Amino acid sequence: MSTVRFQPMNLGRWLLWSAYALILLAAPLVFSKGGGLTLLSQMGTVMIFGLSYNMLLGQGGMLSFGHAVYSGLGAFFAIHAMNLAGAGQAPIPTSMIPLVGGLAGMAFGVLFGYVTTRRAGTTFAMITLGLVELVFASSLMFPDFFGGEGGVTTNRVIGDKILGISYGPQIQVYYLIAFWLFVCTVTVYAYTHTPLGRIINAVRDNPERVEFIGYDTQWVRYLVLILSSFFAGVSGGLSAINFEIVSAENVSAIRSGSILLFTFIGGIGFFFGPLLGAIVGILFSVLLSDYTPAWQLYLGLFFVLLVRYAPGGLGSLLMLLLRTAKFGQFGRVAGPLGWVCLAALPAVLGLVLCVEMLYHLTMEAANGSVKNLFGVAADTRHAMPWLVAGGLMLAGVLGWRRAQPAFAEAWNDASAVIAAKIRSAS
Amino acid sequence: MSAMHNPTMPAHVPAMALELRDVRKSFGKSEIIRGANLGIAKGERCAVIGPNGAGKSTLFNLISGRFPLSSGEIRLNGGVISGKKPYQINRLGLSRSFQISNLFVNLSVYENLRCAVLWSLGYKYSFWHQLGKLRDAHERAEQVLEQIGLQRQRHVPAGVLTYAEQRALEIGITIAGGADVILLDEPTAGMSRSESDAAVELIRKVTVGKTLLMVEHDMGVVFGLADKIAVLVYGEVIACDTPQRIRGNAEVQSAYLGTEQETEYA
Amino acid sequence: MEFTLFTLLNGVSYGLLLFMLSSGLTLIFSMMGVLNFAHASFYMLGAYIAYTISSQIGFWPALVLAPVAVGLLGAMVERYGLRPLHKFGHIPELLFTFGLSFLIVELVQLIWGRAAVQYAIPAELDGPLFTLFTTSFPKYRAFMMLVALAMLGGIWLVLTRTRIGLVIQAALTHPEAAEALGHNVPRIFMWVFGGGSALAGLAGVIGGNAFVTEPAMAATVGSIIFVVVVVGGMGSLAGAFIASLLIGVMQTTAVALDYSFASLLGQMGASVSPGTPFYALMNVTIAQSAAILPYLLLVLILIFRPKGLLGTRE
Amino acid sequence: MLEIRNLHAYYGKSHVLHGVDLHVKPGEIVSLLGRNGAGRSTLVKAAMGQVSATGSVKLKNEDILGLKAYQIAYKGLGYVPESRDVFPTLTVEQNLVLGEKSGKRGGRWSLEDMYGMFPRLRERRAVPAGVLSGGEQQMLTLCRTLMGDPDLIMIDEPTEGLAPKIVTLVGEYLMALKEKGVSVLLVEQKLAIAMEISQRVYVMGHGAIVFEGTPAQLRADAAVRKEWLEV
Amino acid sequence: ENVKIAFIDPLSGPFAPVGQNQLKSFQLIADMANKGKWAGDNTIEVVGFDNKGSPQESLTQLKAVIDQGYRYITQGNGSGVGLALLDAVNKHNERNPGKEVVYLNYAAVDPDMTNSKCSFWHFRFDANSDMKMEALTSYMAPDKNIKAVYIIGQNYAFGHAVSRAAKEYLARKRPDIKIVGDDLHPIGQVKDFSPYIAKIKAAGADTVITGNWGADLALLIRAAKDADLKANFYTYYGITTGVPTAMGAAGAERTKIIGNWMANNETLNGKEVVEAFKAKYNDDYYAAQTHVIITMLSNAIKAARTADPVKVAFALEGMKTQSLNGGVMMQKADHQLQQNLYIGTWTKTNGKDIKYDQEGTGYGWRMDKKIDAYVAGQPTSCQMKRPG
Ligand SMILES: Nc1ncnc2c1ncn2[C@@H]1O[C@H](COP(=O)(O)OP(=O)(O)OP(=O)(O)O)[C@@H](O)[C@H]1O
Ligand SMILES: Nc1ncnc2c1ncn2[C@@H]1O[C@H](COP(=O)(O)OP(=O)(O)OP(=O)(O)O)[C@@H](O)[C@H]1O
Ligand SMILES: [Mg+2]
Ligand SMILES: [Mg+2]
Repeated sequence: MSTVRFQPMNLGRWLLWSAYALILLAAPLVFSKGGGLTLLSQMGTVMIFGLSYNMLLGQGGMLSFGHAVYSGLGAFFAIHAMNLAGAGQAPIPTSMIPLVGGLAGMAFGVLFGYVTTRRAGTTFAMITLGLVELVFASSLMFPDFFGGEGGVTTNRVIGDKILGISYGPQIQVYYLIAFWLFVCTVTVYAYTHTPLGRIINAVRDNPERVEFIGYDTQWVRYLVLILSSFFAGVSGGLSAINFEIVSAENVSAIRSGSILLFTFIGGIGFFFGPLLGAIVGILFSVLLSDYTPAWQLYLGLFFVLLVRYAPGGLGSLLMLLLRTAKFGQFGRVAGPLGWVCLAALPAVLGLVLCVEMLYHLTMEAANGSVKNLFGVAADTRHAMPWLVAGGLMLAGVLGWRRAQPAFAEAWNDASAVIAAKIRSAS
Repeated sequence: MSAMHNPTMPAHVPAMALELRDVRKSFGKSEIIRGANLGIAKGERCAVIGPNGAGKSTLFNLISGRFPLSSGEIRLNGGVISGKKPYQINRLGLSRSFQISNLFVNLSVYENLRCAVLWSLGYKYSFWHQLGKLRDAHERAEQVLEQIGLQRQRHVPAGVLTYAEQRALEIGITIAGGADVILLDEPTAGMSRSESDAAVELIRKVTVGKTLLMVEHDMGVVFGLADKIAVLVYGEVIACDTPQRIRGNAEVQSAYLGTEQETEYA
Repeated sequence: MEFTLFTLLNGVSYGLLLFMLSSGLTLIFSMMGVLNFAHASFYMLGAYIAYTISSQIGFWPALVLAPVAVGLLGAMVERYGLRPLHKFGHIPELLFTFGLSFLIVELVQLIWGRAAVQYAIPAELDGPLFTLFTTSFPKYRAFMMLVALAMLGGIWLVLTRTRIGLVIQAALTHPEAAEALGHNVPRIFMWVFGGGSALAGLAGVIGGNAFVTEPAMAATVGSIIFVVVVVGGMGSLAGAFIASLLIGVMQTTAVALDYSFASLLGQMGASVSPGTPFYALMNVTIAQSAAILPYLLLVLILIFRPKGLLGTRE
Repeated sequence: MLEIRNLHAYYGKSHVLHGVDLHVKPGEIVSLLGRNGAGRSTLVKAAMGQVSATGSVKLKNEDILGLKAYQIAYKGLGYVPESRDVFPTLTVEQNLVLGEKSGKRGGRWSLEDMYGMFPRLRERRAVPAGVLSGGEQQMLTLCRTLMGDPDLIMIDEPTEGLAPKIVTLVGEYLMALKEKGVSVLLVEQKLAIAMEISQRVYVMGHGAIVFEGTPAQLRADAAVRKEWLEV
Repeated sequence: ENVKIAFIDPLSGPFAPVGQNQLKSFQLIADMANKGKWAGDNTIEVVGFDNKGSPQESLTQLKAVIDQGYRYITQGNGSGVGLALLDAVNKHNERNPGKEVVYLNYAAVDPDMTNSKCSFWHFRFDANSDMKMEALTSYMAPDKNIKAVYIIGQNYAFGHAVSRAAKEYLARKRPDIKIVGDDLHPIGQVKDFSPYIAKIKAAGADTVITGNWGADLALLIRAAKDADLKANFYTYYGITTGVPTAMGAAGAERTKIIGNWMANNETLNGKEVVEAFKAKYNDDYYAAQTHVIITMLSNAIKAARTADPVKVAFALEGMKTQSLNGGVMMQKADHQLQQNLYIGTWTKTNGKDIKYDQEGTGYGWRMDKKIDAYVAGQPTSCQMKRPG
């Protein structure tokens, strides 16, 4: 992200973008059944939100606990706009509603940002925390606009169909979101390669020096926040269309927290990190919660382990692999890596079994002690299933013990070779 | 101090690049700069020497707007800059380096330099230009890169450069913006003889036609570069003169050089 | 008279409770610079563990054992969780504790169930301490205030009688240099974190039965304690203390004030009807906005005095 | 006093020291010379346990390689890093106080001695060390280590950024240390004082010792100087 | 045929205990229904879906369950969620004719849902807050000791509704009673209620009416005990999971409740359910609406001879049946169930008329009065659009 050669135009990039567009187009065809569409739509909105958030955190080093303020307020304005349009008082087509959200978000960026961006670092983080709590509390105090705890609802089907599109069916909404997602991704990416986008990196690394190359760091932060709050607003507008409801939780610290979480899972050091993060995050918080009551435990575990062992997020892992591949070292690590994963598998499985049975024992014991796990009925009162689970974990750990050193070895060699290649290259 | 050592009164001399008039700075109770007067003509290379804690870096910080003055006045090319913010001063054509390297550690060497040229090329806070398409920025960065001899490290993050390389980049960033008044704070600190000689060459090369003000303890460098030396002791400029005269100056000897120095620089 | 007196008394005691909650965080946050989002979770753990212990061998042992247990846990967390992350800067540390708070809530629910548990106030501390006019002041509140003050004294002694504070500050900027001078930095960090957690645990032991011991109890105190620490000022224990009292009194007195902007205008003769702009805004009484006052304070402080009340650094 | 045998040091994969042998006798000042990047700092860091190394490092005939830095410090080895690592948020005096080792009273030096050495520090005692001038920071780090009362002190480029006058001063103080029975391992850039104050000098090049002898011998040996010190 | 009902309520987070309890209640009754063939050969199954207490999450879940082919949903915790679901269900049914969904509301008590916002697709089986207040006030009216009433509630729609109704009805029935205070506090944020108690005391109230639930209610009552405030608390939700434990002895003889049923009713009607529930889940059954819902749904399915929601909905309109709290009737005009209401006081159990305690606290609800359905009846402003 930080180093780009002088390349007015670049074919590889074109290919990449078209591939991206294709994926967006094809996704609903692949994940058509069940709640697939609903999930995809949600991911789309969160992706935009994540991109906007990473403009602050990843690229600007501005840790915000209150970014939901901008997406949330954007969403509220969007939904009121929809209701006006529905009542025929404002001629705004649904497809343009995200713009309303974006502008609203931006407006609040201008307003709040002026205050918050006066400071950087921890102070900034704390101000945003205070701000989000303020906005959240007030949102419950003014039900006229925020609709109290029930929120504001709307009907996204405005007027009659325009060339067959009413935005009633989810699929149409998905494509609307996909469209905006694509546009936002392109623009945000473009932004990262503008003077402002680069200077904010400089501000992240060393604000003091930036002052001595002619830039007012406060302004840089302020402008970036305004831009990012625009995209946050867009995602808010889209979620308003998608859910047809906006409520206080849209401006809550929890929302802000979760986008921080997701973005970090994806990897704040990479442009595409937020996109990854959104996918994983939504899968965890929406999909998993349908299958198991322990989803929060899994999310917590996954997250803690990730932070602990890959602070660069999933993005960093991916990039490492890509790098090894790029330097033709993948063959060297592939085998050992495979073994490690193979070893990890039973361990994870065993863990999941244990957790599920524990939950069953403590929460649903009343409905009989039998728990159906992956199609197998296990009686949580008998030792057998526990032994199996324990055995699996043990096997996994032992396997890991065996496989890990080989992998470490291979990996180090590979990275050594790569390092050498780079040095000889420069 | 006596009148003969008094720095040339700026009023009489035309075309002053930088003028300090009775500049004072105190932190809390302690007054660090006690009415410093100094005038540097355009194109002049002036070195500031003085004991540790005399206030050299502080003086730089005052000139470059890092600290506000307590009193007095600083003029850049005739215009008053005291009270302005660092970035404003920089935009007026004054650029400085730091005693302890102060880089954008996660950005590549190339990006460090490109960032440094953006404002001076008028791109300001633009978020509509594509960096990749800014040929002038690219060329300027390349040029500096080549001047400081770091082409081979162009894609290396500044953080992992060796000490000497970092010092070079430090200078590169300082001059990249094309400012015509350059302040360097101990540019050769921590370098070996050989490296500092190289550094001197570099500095001479990149500051042709510019006004240079630098702090330096290494007399070799000082006498090698400067065509004028200002001696700062306890926040006062006790002398400002040509190298030969300064060398002869007893007051300077006692205050700064101490005795039997020459061995090493011979 | 009675009303104002008790409002004040309530304010102070609430403030002291806040201090009890946040003192541990002050230690960790403002000295180690780690925004420990799991602090509230440690508070909850303290409550639950105390509940279990006190149901077995009584409240007083729990008062000692629970904090110790939580402290040890905290130390473990620092040793195996945070220490390796230190080199990556604050954000990973923060997020680690963030994820940890998730985990702890879940574990608590696994072990103690989702509903509230019956963690009763010990008999000898139950009941009124004294009764002024017609209002009685409960013993337990007094006990809470006492413990809070004890905490203050304890921490103050540690920080002034030992060099721990200095070493930590030093290690924050140059850990290697600090070690080269013969300070076992990692161990100090571990115990400071453990100590902070133990304080949270103690707060839990006492807050748990004063209020409700339930899985949601962590979330409810979550952000207010940050407000206290930040308003008080980084690195300042006294600041945190003053801030807690300030917020406590401010909030309780605010509850007593049923004035709104509208009523104010009303007294000045201007009448406010639903027609007037910002009608809703004007009708919010101070009492209703009591809950947001701390955050308002936080934002204002950070804007106008980023150091915090008695802070030494930003 | 200090005895280093066949020391190999690594930064991750890059092998920086290739079997260095070096020793310092009690009450001796030994200088370690060499170009930038020769590996001198790495050597002292390795001895201090801050860089992973193999071989043997003995202090007072005790093996200290592999110990943690703070343990080594307690064994009486002092280290003044080349990057002036003052604790910026603490005052000058607090910095000095931190130098003392807890539970180890009655060392050779007191605060007063330090202020005596560099009066400048006394003047600045109450300001945060972060705002000190470059040179003042250099003085502070030196004094801070002395407060720990080491038996052998390793100093990495102490005269860096010091005014010539102070440089000569530092030279004298190092002699004074010697008088107090403290051995000194001095990593220097400036030949002049190194030659002047040390009994023996080592010259290092490419991570190995290329010369060992008295200053006189080094002066005599133009070849070594030419190859390993000058350009 | 197996009729599946999606139970969309909090199953994780702060409100999980309540949600869990009510889900279990549904499932227990469903079992009984299936064993007793209430719906003929059709069986009824209730499956829980976690909405984490949030309106938005609920809509996501709604989408999900519809995708999975559910045609009946039920929800009760929070009118906010209720209104959101109601709105979403209407939209869905309008956009997807032939795939209609019916919303069986068991506890969302915002009056609007059966007045201005009433819908053919929505049936409410709990008494709405106005009805409860009507009953409550008519119980308070004859009590001459009540002179000064203080209203305190959480600062959101329901809290506002309670306070509005209380003032209005008391003014109607007992103009002499003074409303000495009316407070709104943020939900779930107040740790220390003593300042509010001090206020109530200062106002000289002898009676407090509150719509608080959860910790907000428990803490309020504890603070009252601590400050030794001698006033009765008339609550809506003193019975919900968690409150009894938290309230404990502090609430004894001080806390009153208005509900549509209580275990210790005059005939201990429904004790078999209570005991079965205790036996199976070691928890207390109190959500009697679950019984009404399953009963009426079964009857409707039998009557309509199909599980098709539209037909069943028509069958439900105006249906009468017997439930735990006596005869009940689903009013055609607004789909608001008409039922008897009960008022009780938190008291030590005595094994006789106060047989069942809650959450093993040794305290239970003593029935003070049974109020007949008509007393609580409300006029409705509902204009319902019916399909076809
Ligand atoms: N922000 C500040 N607050 C208090 N004192 C300061 C501050 N900045 C500098 N000083 C003091 O001002 C004096 C001059 O500092 P300065 O860095 O200018 O010295 P210098 O001439 O650069 O010395 P050196 O050659 O060692 O770098 C020092 O004694 C320093 O302690
Ligand atoms: N942290 C590090 N990671 C990787 N390589 C390093 C690191 N520090 C130093 N090196 C390399 O190790 C070699 C020796 O470094 P060292 O600092 O010991 O040299 P030196 O003799 O002290 O020179 P200087 O005069 O710069 O202090 C150099 O090539 C340097 O680039
Ligand atoms: Mg300086
Ligand atoms: Mg070195």
